[in-house]
Amino acid sequence: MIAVLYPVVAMVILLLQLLLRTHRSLSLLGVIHPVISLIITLYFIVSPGIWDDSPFFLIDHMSLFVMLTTSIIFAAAALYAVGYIDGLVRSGDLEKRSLRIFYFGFSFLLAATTMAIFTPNIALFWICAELTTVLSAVLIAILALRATIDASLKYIFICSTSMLFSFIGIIFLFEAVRNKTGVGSLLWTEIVDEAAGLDSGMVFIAFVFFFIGFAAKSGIVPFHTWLPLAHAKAPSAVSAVLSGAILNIGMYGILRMTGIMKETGVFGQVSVLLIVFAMITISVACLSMLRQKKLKTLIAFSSIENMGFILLGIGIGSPVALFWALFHMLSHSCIKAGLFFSAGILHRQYKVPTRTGEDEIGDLLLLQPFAAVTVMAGCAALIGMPLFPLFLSKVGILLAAAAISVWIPAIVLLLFACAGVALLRFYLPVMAVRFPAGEGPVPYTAPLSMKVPIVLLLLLSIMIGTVMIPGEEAFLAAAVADLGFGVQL
Amino acid sequence: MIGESFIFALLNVAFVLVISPFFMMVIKKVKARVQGRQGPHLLQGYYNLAKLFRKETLYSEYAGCISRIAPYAALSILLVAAIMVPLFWIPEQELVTANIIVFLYLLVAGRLLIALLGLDAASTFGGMGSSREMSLSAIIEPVTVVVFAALVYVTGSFSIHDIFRTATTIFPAYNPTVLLLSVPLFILIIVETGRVPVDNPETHLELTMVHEGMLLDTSGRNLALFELSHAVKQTLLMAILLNIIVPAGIALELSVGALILGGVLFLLKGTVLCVIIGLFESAYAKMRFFQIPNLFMIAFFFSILTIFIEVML
Amino acid sequence: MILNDVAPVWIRICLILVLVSGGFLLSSRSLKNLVRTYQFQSFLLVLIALGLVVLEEHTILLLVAALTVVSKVWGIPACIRLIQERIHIQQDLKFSYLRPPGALMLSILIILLVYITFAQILEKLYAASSLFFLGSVIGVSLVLMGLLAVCIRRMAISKVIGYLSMENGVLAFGLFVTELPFFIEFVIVIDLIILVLLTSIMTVGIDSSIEEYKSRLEEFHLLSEEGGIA
Amino acid sequence: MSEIFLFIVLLYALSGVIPLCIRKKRIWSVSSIIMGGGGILLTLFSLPCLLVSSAKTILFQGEWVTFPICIGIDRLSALFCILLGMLSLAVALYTPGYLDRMHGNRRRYVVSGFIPLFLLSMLLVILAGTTIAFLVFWELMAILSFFLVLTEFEEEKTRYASLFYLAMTQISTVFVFLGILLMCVSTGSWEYPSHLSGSDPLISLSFLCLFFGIAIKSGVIPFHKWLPHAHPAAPSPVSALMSGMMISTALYALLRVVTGFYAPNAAWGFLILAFGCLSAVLGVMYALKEQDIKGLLAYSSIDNTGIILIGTGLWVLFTVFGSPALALMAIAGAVFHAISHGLFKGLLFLTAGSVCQAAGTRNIDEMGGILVRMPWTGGLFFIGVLSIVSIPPFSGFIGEFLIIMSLIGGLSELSPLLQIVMVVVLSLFSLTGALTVTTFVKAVGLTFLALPRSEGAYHAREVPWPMYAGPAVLALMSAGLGIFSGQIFSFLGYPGLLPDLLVLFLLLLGTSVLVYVAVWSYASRKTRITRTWDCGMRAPSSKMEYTGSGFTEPVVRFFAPVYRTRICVTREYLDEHQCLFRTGTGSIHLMKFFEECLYLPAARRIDRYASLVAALQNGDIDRFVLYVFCTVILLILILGWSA
Repeated sequence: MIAVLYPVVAMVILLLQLLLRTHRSLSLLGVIHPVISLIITLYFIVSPGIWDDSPFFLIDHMSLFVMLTTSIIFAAAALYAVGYIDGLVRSGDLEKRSLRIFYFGFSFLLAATTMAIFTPNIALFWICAELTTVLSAVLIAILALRATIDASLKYIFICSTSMLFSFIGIIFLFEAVRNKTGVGSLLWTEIVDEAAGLDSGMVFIAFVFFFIGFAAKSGIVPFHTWLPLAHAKAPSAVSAVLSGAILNIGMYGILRMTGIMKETGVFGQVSVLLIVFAMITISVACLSMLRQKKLKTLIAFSSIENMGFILLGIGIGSPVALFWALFHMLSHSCIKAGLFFSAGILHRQYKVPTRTGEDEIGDLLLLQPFAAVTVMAGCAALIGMPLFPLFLSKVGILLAAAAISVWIPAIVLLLFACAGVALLRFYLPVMAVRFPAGEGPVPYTAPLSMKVPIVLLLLLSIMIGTVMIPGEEAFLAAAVADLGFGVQL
Repeated sequence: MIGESFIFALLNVAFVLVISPFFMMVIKKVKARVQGRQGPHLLQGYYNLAKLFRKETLYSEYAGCISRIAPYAALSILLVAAIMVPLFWIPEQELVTANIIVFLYLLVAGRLLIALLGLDAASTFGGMGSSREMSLSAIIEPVTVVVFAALVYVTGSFSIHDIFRTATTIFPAYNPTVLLLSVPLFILIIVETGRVPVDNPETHLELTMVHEGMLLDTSGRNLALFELSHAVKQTLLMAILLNIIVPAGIALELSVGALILGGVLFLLKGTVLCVIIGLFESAYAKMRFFQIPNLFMIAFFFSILTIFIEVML
Repeated sequence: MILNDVAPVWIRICLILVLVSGGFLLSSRSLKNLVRTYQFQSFLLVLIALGLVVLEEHTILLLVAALTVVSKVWGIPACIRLIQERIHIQQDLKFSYLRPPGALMLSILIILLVYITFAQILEKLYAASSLFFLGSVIGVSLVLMGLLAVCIRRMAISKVIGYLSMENGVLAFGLFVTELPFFIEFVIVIDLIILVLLTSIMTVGIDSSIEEYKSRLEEFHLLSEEGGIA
Repeated sequence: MSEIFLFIVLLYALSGVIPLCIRKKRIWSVSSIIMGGGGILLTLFSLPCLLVSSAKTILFQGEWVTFPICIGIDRLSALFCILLGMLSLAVALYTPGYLDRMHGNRRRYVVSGFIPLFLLSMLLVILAGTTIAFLVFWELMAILSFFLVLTEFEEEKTRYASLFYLAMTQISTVFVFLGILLMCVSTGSWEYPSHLSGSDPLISLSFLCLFFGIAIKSGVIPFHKWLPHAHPAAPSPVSALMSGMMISTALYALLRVVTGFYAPNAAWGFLILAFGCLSAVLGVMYALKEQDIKGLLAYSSIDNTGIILIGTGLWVLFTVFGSPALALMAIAGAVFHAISHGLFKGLLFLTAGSVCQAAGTRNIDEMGGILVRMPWTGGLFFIGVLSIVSIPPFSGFIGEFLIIMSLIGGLSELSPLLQIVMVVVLSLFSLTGALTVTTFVKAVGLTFLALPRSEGAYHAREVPWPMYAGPAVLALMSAGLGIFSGQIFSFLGYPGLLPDLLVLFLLLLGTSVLVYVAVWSYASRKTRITRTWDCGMRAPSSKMEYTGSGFTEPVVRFFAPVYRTRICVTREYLDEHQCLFRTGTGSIHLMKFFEECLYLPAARRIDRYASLVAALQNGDIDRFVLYVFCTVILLILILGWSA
């Protein structure tokens, strides 16, 4: 029953956040919550024997893996937020009274995400996913600027309307199960067990509708349109969470659903559908990146690209591809969150609004050497340089893809090259801009709490990129097996 | 055997050194006669050299060490090249490789030094000369290599010694390819030694000079060395042509009689060739600089034709 | 017993009426009428739920009906009216991409498409006359029509109504899967929260459609892009 | 064995990490000493592998995440390791002095830290024993060199160069990556395959991918365009490494792939040969016209790449058509030239770097008279030039010689069609050689000889001794390798390939001494230094000298079709009717054919597509919902259709 700790801790934290008043205590609670979640998750991971003790939770390798990613990102973001939000408040960008909303929303978002991951029921999962949309919309709009509200509204409109289709999909799935067994079911595990004999037509409808909503949630083209806006306009701590954790929820849904499809007769069609969407997503994202003028928008498009790539891995559907897709998910989250954090430091430095709306970065290496270097490292990681984990998953997934068609890796690689060029094409001129003497902004000293998470995440990503942590491979393989994709690697 | 090679090297180099100025003068004489002049004495070449060696040497105040080194280096390179090309006697063993490619690249080395010398003295004429020289050499080089490749192909050997030895066994009249080869080889001599229509060794006109332009700033013993190396180069190229087309008389073993015969015959053959060159020069006008590639194309055409004919036969 | 025979017909009529109301949502130009139509549509769902209670005797459907009445027939429309009063706009005349007649034609095509598609897939399992089949076709069609409304209506408030009608579509479909409704109600509660959030955000200063609001701000030089690196 | 190897790796890594972590003054000297030590050790370590064994020695085997990594050394890789060791040593000697005179504080630490890491990555590429390891190190090499090119990022030109470089590197990566993936798919393992053959299209495709990927990296025309931008933009030790070692690394990869991975195939031979000829001829032609001395050297690297490609292509053809002796000759020429090119190109770049730093310019037309001012540097540069224009006893001659020999030999052994190919290649090859001479006469003559043409050149001073000691190592190697080439080849087990150049060298030396002594003893020794020929001018100035463009003008006219020019005229008028001419400019630009007709249009086209795609994201929510709507309708259609 240790899993109950998740909601209990969340409750306690939320309650305390309603009661406590000082900024310091609020931010402390914000850090404590994800850290405790992380500890619980780690405890679960190391002791597989107690998984079945928690009746109302779906605890298996898969959910623990996603939870691990989520809690790492949340913990880093909470730590980062300590300095970041403080800066926002001091400079008057964030009103004092919004503080509580922010921290409350932040913890609630973590709670909702946790529930979404662990709930055994599809409909509940759907509801929790919807909740994360609402809560992150609040967090996006927290600065109460027109642009952020606008972005957050678009987020809600696109996501919610698409998510309604998912619910139709869930109803179809339910009906399909009922058709076979006489009793409908909404439990992931039960559906997987019954999946083998389900009516293929119904199941395919169910999948397609389900996919629409969760594709929107994870930023798959053409449902991605909210993503660059929301991620770019949100405060950086929130952008990191959105990119690193909330997008994964969408992917999690698609993963589980694809696992069900694997057992039915329609996996071939599903696979084609997913690969087509993945290719469209990667193409649109990579090409769009070439034309972006703002760092955070650029990074947001890169998130779309990476989601497309994970989707490609899922679409290929071989155990190896799924293994690397999961790997990619974790590593992308770490790198992307770190990059958003660095971008946040730059944002604090160069926040002076300009008429043109263009970025006005200058004296980068003089004013913000740390951020400049970490952005560079992040870009290198995103390009897929070795030592960083994205390289590995690139190799793994594309190798699996090459077995299907030569064209997939060829096109994907070319598009990745475009993305790499886009990142540097943005960054190189920015590096060299010099302000005329005496006209530059006052140097902004980022507090330690903003730098530590960046370094930690970069180190973490290098670690998973260079060594297999003992047990990592087996754990990921088991997660793939949990989805119903066999075990052979 | 090594001893024999040494003897060969000494004899050959000495022979080349001795007869080269003579050949130069023969050409001058022929040209003068054709123009209706008396022309220099046939031994005038030796007198000139002696005079130059005795004179004071001037260096430009801007010149660096290239001007000091190049004359000696150029001559030594050509003398080493001279060991590779037997004039009147083919020894059993090569002292140094007589590979035709090595020979060609040695010529290139000489040219490189002279071209640098032209630039060293900071005078406009020098730069002009070396620019023209290098441009011409750039386009003549493919021709040269293909001509020699054809030669190798026809005779089946890379070594100049072996090529000559093979040439003695085939009678040129029966072998059209060898005759064909003589055309490009002849053009090569014209180009490499800076003769009309490519270059005019007699004048120092800004418009026309190529080779002389580079040497404009040299004087005294340096000039003498360059004149000598120029003459040696001409003799070597002539020897290649002669010993392939008319190999008659070339000594194949070490005996005094054969050597003398070979030497005398070579002198004769060389004189005849010089006369032909002189006549050829007189028959043509200096070409416009940018027309010269046409001439090279003729040589290129013939050498490729040779190869094709050999392929087809 | 008569009720048992009447109920299927009753439900069918209501379903058709739901579609008609969906069409009306696409074409109406008066905001007041829009809200009324939505109210009417929700009421139809209540009637369908009651019909199903008679037919299948699931008492939980009564609960659904009650919740629907409270939230959709009364609560949400009231809320929207409140906002409407604030922003002083009576008419929604601006459309993008499609004018109402075109939208109506398109919605007919949509219904056809959904019918044909579902008929092909579901014919093995359900008789063409089964309520589930009808419900699925009409529910999905209504969702799509709602989406169309969201797409072509330019005012945010009409978009919200379009979204609500989409949700009605899901509910209409969900009603026919008898074991589900409890969750459907949950859905409604959640989406109500979204709605409240939406409206509260929008009352910050919105008085026209989202895009226009931006340009209007620019007109008065009020737009302070947060700029910077974002 | 493997302990020593790990120790070497450690040395390189250490010398890379030290300056990145410790910010003490002149810490790069320490780092350089360690790196130089590593270089020497590496050379000593690889020498036995080259001489003794031909079998592969595994140095390290392990798993990297889940992929097998194997590091091993065999003869071919030992050869390139030695090159790397020597270059490390030279650069280690050279770099501290260069960095001392470089501006910018932080970047000096970065440069001195990245150089050993860059070398290490190349070392590992050479020693990689599995395709995945190769890919990893290849990528690392690319990114490290990218950062090194970026050193002077304030300059617009450098940024352009590095972006160009990055783009091309990315494309190269695409191909290499794809090739390796396909190879893995067709063979099912990450091990280096041996002599793959068969009709499987995957195999041909993987070869083509690998070839193009490597070709981009080694600057084969038409994929070369990044090279003359990137190499000059980097600091000189880095340019030396990029031109000397990175290209060699790429060529090593090419040799490995062509000779080891696949069974020879005539079509591929022709392909390689064609690209080789194109690169050789055009490379040297562009080099000839280049005014930037480092740019000139970079183009000349392209030309040498072409030569090596020709050798490799010939190997394939000769092997396929059954002339193993000629094939051996061709491949020996290619390998030898790759090594010697690494040496003399490193030498040339290092010395040219000293000159550029001393004169404060890279433009040949602004130099002149450097030899008097920097005799050591100039002398070493001259040795490099003698090597690159393949003057007999120097190392550059050997490779070209072997390839020419095999070409001429091929004339008599092959079928008529191939003979025609051989003749064409032969003439192009010799054209390349001749143009190289012209190019380097220009480079030496205008840079080092005559009068200085700018203030900077006038004030140039000789660099401190380590900065010419480094190049001197390379110069010695480069000369020694040539002079003892015959002995080296017979020691390696290939006697008789080459004539004995030692004798030639001794003869040359002896003759020179003889001639000098003869002239010294018999001729007049009177010497006067004066103004020799001043055309009647009182004070001839440097303005009267030939300039670089003047020097090459005849060649440009001869090859007018290659050198396309464009005339740009600007006019300004006093009145609006454009009647009264006020001022104007006219200039003739050499068209950068590949850049202007291939790369930039392609980039623009991609950009146009990109802006079309980016326009999808126009910020209008109606549009966004429309996307969703259309997609849903489409999906339902698909559902209906698939049912």
